[in-house]
Amino acid sequence: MQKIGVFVCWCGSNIAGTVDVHAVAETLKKEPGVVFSTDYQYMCSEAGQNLIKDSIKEYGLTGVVICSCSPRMHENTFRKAAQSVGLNPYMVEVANIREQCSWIHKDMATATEKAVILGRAAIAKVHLNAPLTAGESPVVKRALVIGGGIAGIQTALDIAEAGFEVDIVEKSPTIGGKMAQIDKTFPTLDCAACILTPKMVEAAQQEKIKIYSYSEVDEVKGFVGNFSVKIRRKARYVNEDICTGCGVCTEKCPQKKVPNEFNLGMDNRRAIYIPFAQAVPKVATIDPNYCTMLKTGKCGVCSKVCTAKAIDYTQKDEFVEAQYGAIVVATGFNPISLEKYDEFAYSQSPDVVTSLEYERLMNAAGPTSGTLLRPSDLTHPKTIVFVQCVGSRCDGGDKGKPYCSKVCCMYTAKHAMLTREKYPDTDVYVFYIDVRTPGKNFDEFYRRAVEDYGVHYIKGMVGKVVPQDGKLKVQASDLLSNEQLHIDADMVVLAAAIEPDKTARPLATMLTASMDTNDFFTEAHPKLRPVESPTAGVFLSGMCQGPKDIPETVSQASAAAAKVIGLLAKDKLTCNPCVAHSDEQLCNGCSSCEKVCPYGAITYQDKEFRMPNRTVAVRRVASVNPAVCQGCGACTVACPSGAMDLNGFSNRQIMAEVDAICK
Amino acid sequence: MENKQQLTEQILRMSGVNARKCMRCGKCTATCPSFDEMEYHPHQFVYMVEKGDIEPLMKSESLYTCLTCFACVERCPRNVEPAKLVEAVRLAVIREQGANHLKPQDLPELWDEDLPQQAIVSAFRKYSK
Amino acid sequence: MVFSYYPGCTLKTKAKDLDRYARISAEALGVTLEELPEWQCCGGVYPVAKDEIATKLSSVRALNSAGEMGNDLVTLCSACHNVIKQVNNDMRTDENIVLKVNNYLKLDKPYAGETNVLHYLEMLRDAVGFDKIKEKVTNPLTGVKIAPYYGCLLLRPGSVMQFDDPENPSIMEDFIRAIGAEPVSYSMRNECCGGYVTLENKSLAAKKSNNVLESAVSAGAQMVITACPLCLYNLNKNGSDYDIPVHYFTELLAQALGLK
Amino acid sequence: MQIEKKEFKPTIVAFCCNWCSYAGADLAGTNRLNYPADVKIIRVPCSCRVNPMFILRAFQRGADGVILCGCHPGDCHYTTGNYYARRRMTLLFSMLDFLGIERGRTRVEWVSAAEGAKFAQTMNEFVETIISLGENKRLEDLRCKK
Repeated sequence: MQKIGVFVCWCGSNIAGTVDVHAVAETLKKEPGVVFSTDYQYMCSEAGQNLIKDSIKEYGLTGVVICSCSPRMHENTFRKAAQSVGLNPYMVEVANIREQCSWIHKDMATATEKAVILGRAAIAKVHLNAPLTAGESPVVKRALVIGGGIAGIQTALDIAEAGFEVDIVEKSPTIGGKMAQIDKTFPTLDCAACILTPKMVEAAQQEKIKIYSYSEVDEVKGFVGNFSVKIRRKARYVNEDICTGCGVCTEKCPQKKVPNEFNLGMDNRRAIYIPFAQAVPKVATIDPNYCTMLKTGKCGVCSKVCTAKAIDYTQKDEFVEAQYGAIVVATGFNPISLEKYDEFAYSQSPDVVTSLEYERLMNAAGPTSGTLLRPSDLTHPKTIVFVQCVGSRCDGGDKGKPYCSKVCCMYTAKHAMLTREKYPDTDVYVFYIDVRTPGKNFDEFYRRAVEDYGVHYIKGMVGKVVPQDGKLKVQASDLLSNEQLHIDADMVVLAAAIEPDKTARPLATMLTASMDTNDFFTEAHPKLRPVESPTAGVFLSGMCQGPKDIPETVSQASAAAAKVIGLLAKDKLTCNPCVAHSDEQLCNGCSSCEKVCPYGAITYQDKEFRMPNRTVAVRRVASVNPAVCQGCGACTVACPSGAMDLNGFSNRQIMAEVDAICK
Repeated sequence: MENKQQLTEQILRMSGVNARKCMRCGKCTATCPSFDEMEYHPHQFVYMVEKGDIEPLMKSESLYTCLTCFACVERCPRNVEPAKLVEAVRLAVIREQGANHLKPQDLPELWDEDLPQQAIVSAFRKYSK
Repeated sequence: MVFSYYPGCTLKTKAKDLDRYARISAEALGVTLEELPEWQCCGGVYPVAKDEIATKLSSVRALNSAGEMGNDLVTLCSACHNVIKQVNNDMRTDENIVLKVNNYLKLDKPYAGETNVLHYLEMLRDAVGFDKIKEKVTNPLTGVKIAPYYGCLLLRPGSVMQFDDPENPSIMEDFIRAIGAEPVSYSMRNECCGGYVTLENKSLAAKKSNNVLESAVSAGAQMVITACPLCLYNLNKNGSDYDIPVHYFTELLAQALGLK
Repeated sequence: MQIEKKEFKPTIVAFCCNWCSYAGADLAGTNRLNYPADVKIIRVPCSCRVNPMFILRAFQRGADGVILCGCHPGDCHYTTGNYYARRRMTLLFSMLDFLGIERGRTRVEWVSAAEGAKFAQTMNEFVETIISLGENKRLEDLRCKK
């Protein structure tokens, strides 16, 4: 019989406010095996932990039940406390009487009754607990960063700086991401390329970093410390090692009508292209959707003009399999499609643009070489209307994204300010619902746009944009003066909501990392573990986790790197001891468990068994590799003979809990 | 005061609108084709119903200039449906005895030989009980 | 192809053309429109309030009667279409309305939105197919620049009407192409003409109608088409700043098919 | 004739996977979203750890309803665990039908770690269903009664 101690936490008034903690402790004292039961204000405090430690020693406890907050919060704290005084940490069970009891019930009697039952279930389980020892697994000292935008680059640089190998997988032909398309950054107005491109070059030159550009992650296997990843290197039909990036092919290619995605389709590139002048790697790529040679077999101009002989029309996708100790997701974002918001006439007039398109129109390397010209007739726009929150802060579903995209207020202030600075004869209107500028020097920046640059900020929304006679007739509300405004604009700029990149969802499935309903990756804890995914060994960097601006992205990128470095610095990781094990006496070798195991942790071996009359029989039995098993328990249910069981969540333990609850 | 609350609840029930969802962007008012003819504009309807100020709305001519074109309903980012509130307030008025906005005897004056039946039927449904 | 057909009262009086050309065109396209044996006026405007039951009954009767014959219900007038489609949506989604309506009507089998409602244009697009219409056109309106006018009733609320993209519809444009003419794209095509308010506020209706026509004319339209008698009236009568013909789309269909 | 009964308080067992649904339940708590105290949660590593036996055991011991919550399809922490659970439960439920246990007494629901509100709502609905079904007597082992 176990000697069990019960510790009921008040959690200040969080639990004690709705649960009669005294009564719980007193009632549970009467349970079989309970030799000690008490309550205390904060069990997780040092004094609380000492109380547990002292009681273990004093009463010679063999099992501990803590009635407190969720085990997801403090199970480890209490296990460590028990371990420090010599009790096996897996002899500690937590009954969740805060999140699943005191916080959801208002009536004291009901909550107390439920707390007692939850306590009983935990006691019933502890009776059947057995000491467990965790195994160890090695750590592969290399990290993978998925996504080569500013987030991925920063994370990779920091990890490499600490002396670890790191690979970047980027799906487009160059790293740089969205920041490479941005003209200036707020609130300092320094040129984005000037601060980004040195980092891109640094990443390319850093010996510890390998960049797989134009590549995608195809498959992820394994677990923290030992992921095995299959990377698809898409055929770019150019030998990356030979190409010098001279760009002659991109000038000679006869296929001139390919929408240039770097300028968001506002101008054209060739079928063989280098996305932009500072691309890293500076290597040409053939777009198979437009290349005449690849489509019809007739052309070959690029091959003829290439002095380095780098063109290879026969190139196929290649696969790289590599091992990593940690994976960082930095898949970034995109502006949403504006199809659903055609009251703003985005699809009806080229002069209605998104903010990112406006960014290109302002940029020296953009389609208009940095002169602000409206796309329809290449004249200087004299009146520009900016519309905020297009698709952000909506009611969800069909209406749009329910979240605030966070960066639009600031970049719109930036656009408005830059426009007024370069072209003082331009009238600039910004329609806003709220101006959200929490950030260092952010509100000052917005105020400058209003006070120094004379941007017209109007509280209200645009309801309809009508392209007519070369103008955009904007119908909008001014809520403060309770008027409907009619503005004849030359351009309308829409601050489209941002959304996670479409590749994030399939990637999350591969990584078994969870996502929220908007396809942003969820963090392990919203406040205390913001850069880790709940899946061990997977870390989050940048917009893939939620909307953020460049400084925030960079901080998160570095934070993710720090977490990765902390992981890679370890030689071995302690495994989860709650793994499956098979009772060889019961196993009939049917292979049911092997088939359901997602990790291939189960193998079969022939084993000799002593039989009656000193005979020996050889039987085929399952054996679980505890370093590979992740403890899901799928095999335990598949096993027809009841040989397979799971440490820490055994059949008997769970049934004891069921019994205690149903009693 | 109690009456005011009852009236508000009645309006919300009839319209099926949750006025609290409004984030005060003003897109309804921005898109309203009848803006110039309205004393209270769509966003004000939402705000005033939320506050419980129904009576001024009931007295307002704005009730009869709403075209029920549903532009505000379609374009509201928050699914608030201002036109349904206008309709509910209008109904609350014409359901009161003798409060019909349009009476049959008014018709000949408004008549026009090309006017489709549809307009008359609609107007009666909108303006009287 | 057989459909139940709900003409509505205006189509029996002021908008006879809309109805007549629709029927002969349908026949030529191999579609049988069976007018419901008994139908009552839909009321012209959808009764928005949740507690309006009696005003929804005529629509439910029409829906149920088509359902009993096992047909989809085709409507033509935008207003009727809007009312019947929205009431049908209530019968599909609002338990309270379903209960009260059925309690009142005491039908053999309670009605809960089973019938599909199609606008004549949807019928052309989905059942006949614009390609097939193109084949049958004998008298194409080549070179005519036509502005499609949707108005509000066909499109909104978009989640209920499911007619087309409420902000950027294309069905009428496709129709115009099918009869050999050239559609003119203009932004006011889904804005209100002034509707029933014309009865007591002519200036409002005039303003709205002129805005629509201004947008259409500036886009180079030579003609406007509509599916709604009230829109036609407003654009013709109140949109007096612009001298541009406004026609029912069925009239042009009949003309293109060589039936007029 | 109406027999006066004391209010029926059902016993409901909820198996929640550690990664999604248990965290979802915690989130419901953090957001103070109420659901009846009749629901008692048992934490399991994955929905695929739940042996149909556990559910039968619960019914036998007098549970009035058993609900199994796991990660959304495709989101399982162990990649495929919830698919196994789904198939197993489909089989079990058809057998429960055969035993005469009302289908409504069992339920599988996918609740992610972000869906605290869905967790609370699911539990509220489930308890309501169980209350309307009344006490579970079919499979209860009378010997287990006090």
